[in-house]
Amino acid sequence: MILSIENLHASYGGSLILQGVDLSVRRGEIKALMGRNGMGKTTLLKAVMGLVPPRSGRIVFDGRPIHGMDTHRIAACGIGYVPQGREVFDDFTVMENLRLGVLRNPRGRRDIPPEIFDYFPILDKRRHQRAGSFSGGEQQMLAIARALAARPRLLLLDEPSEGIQPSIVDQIAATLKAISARTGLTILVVEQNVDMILELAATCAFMEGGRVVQACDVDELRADESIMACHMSV
Amino acid sequence: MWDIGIQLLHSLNYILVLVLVAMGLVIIFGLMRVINMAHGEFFLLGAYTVVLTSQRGLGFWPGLVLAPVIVGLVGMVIEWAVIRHLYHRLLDSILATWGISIAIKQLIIIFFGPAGLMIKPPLPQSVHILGLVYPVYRLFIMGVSVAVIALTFYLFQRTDFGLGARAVIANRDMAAALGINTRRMNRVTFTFGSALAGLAGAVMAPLMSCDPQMGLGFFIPAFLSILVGGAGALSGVLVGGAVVGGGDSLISFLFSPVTAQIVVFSLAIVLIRIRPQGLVGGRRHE
Amino acid sequence: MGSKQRWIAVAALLACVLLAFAPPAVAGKKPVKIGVVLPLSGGFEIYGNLGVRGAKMAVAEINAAGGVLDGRPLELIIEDNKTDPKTSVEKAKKLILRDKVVAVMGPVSSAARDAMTPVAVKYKTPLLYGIDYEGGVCNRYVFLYSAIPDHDMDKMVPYMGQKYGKTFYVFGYDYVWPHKMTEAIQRNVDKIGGKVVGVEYTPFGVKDFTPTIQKIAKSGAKVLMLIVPGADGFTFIKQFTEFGLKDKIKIVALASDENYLTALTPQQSEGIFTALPFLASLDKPEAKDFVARQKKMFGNDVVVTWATCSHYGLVMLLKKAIEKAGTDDREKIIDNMGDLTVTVGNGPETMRAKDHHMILNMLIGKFTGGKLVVEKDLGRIVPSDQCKGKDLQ
Amino acid sequence: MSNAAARTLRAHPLALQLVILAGFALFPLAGDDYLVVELTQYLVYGIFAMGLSLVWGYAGILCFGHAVFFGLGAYVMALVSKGMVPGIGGALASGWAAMALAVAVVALFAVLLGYFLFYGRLSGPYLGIVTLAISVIAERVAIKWYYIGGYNGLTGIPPLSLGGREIIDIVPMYYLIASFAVGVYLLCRRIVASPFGTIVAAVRDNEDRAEFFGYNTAYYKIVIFAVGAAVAGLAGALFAVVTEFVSPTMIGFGMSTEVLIWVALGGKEVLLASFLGALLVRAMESFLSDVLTYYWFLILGLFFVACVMFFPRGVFGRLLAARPMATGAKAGGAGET
Repeated sequence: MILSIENLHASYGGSLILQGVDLSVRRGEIKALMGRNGMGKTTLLKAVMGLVPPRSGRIVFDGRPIHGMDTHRIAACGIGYVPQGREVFDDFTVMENLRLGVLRNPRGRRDIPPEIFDYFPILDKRRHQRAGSFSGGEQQMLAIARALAARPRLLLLDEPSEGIQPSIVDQIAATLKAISARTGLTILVVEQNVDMILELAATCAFMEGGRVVQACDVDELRADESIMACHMSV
Repeated sequence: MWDIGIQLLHSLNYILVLVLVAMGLVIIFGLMRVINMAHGEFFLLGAYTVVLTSQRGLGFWPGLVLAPVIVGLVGMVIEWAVIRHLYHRLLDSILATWGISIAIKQLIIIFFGPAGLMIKPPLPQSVHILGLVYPVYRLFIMGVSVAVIALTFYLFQRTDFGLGARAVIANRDMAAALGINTRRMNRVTFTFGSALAGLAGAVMAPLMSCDPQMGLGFFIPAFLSILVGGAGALSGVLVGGAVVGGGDSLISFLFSPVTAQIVVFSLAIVLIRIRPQGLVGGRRHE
Repeated sequence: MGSKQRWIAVAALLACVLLAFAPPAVAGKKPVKIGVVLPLSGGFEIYGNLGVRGAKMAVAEINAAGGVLDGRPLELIIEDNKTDPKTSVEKAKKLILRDKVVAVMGPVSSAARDAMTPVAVKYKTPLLYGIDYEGGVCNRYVFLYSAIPDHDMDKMVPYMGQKYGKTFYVFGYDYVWPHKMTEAIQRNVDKIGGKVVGVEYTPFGVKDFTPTIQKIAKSGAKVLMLIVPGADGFTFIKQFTEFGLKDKIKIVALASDENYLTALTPQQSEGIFTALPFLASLDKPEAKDFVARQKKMFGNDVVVTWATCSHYGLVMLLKKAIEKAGTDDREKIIDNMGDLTVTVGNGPETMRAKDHHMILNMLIGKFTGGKLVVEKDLGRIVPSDQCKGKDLQ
Repeated sequence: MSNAAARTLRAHPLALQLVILAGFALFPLAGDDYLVVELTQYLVYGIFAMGLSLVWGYAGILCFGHAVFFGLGAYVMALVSKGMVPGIGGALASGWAAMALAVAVVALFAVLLGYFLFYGRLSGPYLGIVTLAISVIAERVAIKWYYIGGYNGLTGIPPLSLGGREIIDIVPMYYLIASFAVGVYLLCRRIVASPFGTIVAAVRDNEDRAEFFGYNTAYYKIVIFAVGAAVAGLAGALFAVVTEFVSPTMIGFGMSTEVLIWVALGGKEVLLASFLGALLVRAMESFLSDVLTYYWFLILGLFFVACVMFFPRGVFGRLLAARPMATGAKAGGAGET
């Protein structure tokens, strides 16, 4: 078990959003986190990253409790984070964005791993262009590449498919799946796009009212439409 | 010939000093979203470091080296004791640093007395350039200012530290999520910004008589330069400094120092009102 | 910060306030109190400190000789007006109403004096002013132990015009004294057929005078009348020297005195002129004796200037007036203050009853070789009647 | 007694308010002349502090140059009552007319300034720095403008007269100023407690949300800014009458800093707390500063920092809060925009 969250409570903007979340992700697993808007999915990722201070409960990563730690020390434990809306640094070039990903490594080991450019060749071609000039899909790839640059063991993704054409979504899903298969990267992805989930994830969990209410394998999901309907319909 | 040459040199001199003072201020404001109202008093501490070393017989040069170090340390302590608790309370950081500026001013009065103090000029010679007599020391000040400004630009544009700092300026949370220690970055930035103010004070000290009230005289034009130029990018300080500093010295010559201050401040306020994001543009920091 | 600590903090603060309102305790034999409102900060502190030392020496000598009115000691209560008129008014009121002083001595700037005068008149307390000024004050409650244009400018302008050239530039602080002195200078320059080629005023606290220095250099003036005393004046002279203009243009620094020797380097003070009723280097027995007494009381490196003498003289005049009046009643003291003569540092000096101004012996001084020496002894000068015939209202 | 005044008195612990009122009413009988003169001046500073409390505490506008309005009121009062304003003489130059004119001029100036500032969406730090620069400019202009006395300022400002008799003696002057203080306090309480005041508090707490409800926030900020300025202008005019002297230091940056400290220490969110803050700091300054000399301002500066960090509601703020803050104990105090 690489990441386990036990009875996590957290508030954001003055209101209590996470009301006792229990979730665990096994090493190398790709888990999707689903649920209607406002169920606390994004807040959960932010809580794991320490961007939202948890009120109570535990978060253990690779055997080490990380709840309450500073965000930068959580990241240094080997967690990559791709926020909702990607948040690439528009004014910086592709190389500068990627270099930011490795800044946390000690001075000697700050070169960007070559395989990043194999995963996303487009970044290699336009490496000195401003990230702001990229399309939504390209920016998403850059954000993921930036998170992978420090070779994290866990990657958190917040709605990567948002605002991106389907072809790129499939491409990203395939690439992530290949990376995870080859490097044992664990991925927790918050996502609404069913196709992506079916393509990428192995297991999934549903959140409602600030808690994880159900977990299942993606195959069950594929078979039984009703699960999806009850949790996702508005 | 006499006046155009001197006028240009004087304007350049005042602009560079203003930019040197404003540089520290804009880094702190840009990166930490903190307005350091005590920046003028850091300038003051730098000047009085040189006064102290002169009084103790060590002379000017050790003071010039010591000033940024001492004032940087003072900045670090203040960041740790006060600023650290006020990151998300911008207005309170203005008031808290304002209180600190009052305290520092009084400490200077207690240790050095309220009267103006002079120090022996380190480079008393004058030099003949463009057919006119110009003090060597003012050329030295310009040299130091240009060097430090260039160093700061290099540090922020070309180094890993600079990249990290600019990232924190652009998006603090994302930078933290990438593993950048934003708290250490704040401490380093505040220390560096304070050291710059200390250096500016030390450099200017021999030119004039130092008195405990002089901090404000440099703080307000420096801050207006930032607002006029735009706090978004470092280059904003250069543009703002040129407008405020150039305007002040030009009007001082054409009319009088009193008129200059009134006109330049009023111009700055109108500019800030029309272009809140500053002449250089970029997102307005709110 | 629990609420308990807050309550303790609030209680402590209120206790301080109540303590502060407690009336001051009464000392032994009832002293005759003299209030002093002089700048100990804010720009004119160099003159304030001189005045305080002059007054302190006078009081010490008077008390040593048995005080006034059958043995009552004189007591100085000193307040810092921070060179600012508003603070001067507040401190004057405090001295008169709370400390019940028989007279208020000070301030330095004409601005502060004009602000304090209505307070002296309202509360009927004599104001003893000891600094050279622009002349023209005619007030029953104000006594001026001061050199005025009749003493200095009327002599200085012809002297400089004849010796160095008749084109003048005036540069001064932006308040009443420099403005009025400019008028006096203009009057005298016209009288000798000279020309004032430029006049400029500056606020307090300017740190870089290059634009002004530029204008002076360009104006072709031969003599600069500098009316910027104190710290800003040092900054100006320092920068003026660095621009190499000191040998081309002679400086007359009004109100400059021995303080300039400690603040400026010999190279910076070289060749500057001043007009004062007293110089520490004056070769007269009373001058040597006065300087020796100051050194005995305040240490060997104490600076002694005309401002020390004028405030010493004021206390001596006050003592004589109290003795003559036989009471510490302020109105009677005022009536007896006129036509008294004292010798301090440069011959007999008389306070005239008709306009409360002084008849003084004047000197032209020059800064040279790191010393301030007598350039010319102008002897006894009787100023014109500052009340111009009207009686003192 | 009008409805609002009754409600405010009920809202306050009645005993506390009456005690303070009685204390001030009886003070002249106990204190000697000097203390009464000093307290009269502190009462004027108290009114000035209430003006800033309205703008900063209730409307969340950090005005770093509030002394501009105080000084302007003093100067207009002095110039008009000394008949130095061409075209305004005779009856109009009488004390009371001059005072009304002073308040009107200050209010008008504040409206213009407010329009300039708030429609430019200047807020928070930018507003602070711009108002600071404005107070420095005002001081420079006052020093340079020789007609209005320049650096020397103006003396000999005629006193007010009531029923034919000039109010010049110490005790009548005290009661005149005290009655103004009570009047201004009740007026401000009425404004704050009114529907208008509630909207202003809403604008302070969350300007965007107030805007969503259709309130033109700039308009409300300008009005409260003008009211706070007018109160400061009135204080300035009273100060000119009490001290018979006006000088550039009253309009500049120094005085702006002092009032900021009084209100911060007293408690910016509660009018009475700001008022008492001014009295407390000025009283301690006058009596302790000759004991502590230079150390006094050092202590004041550090105490100011402590107040900003730990006591956002000031020394008296919590003590005198009329009702528990409507918005609950929000972190960071009310001044956050």
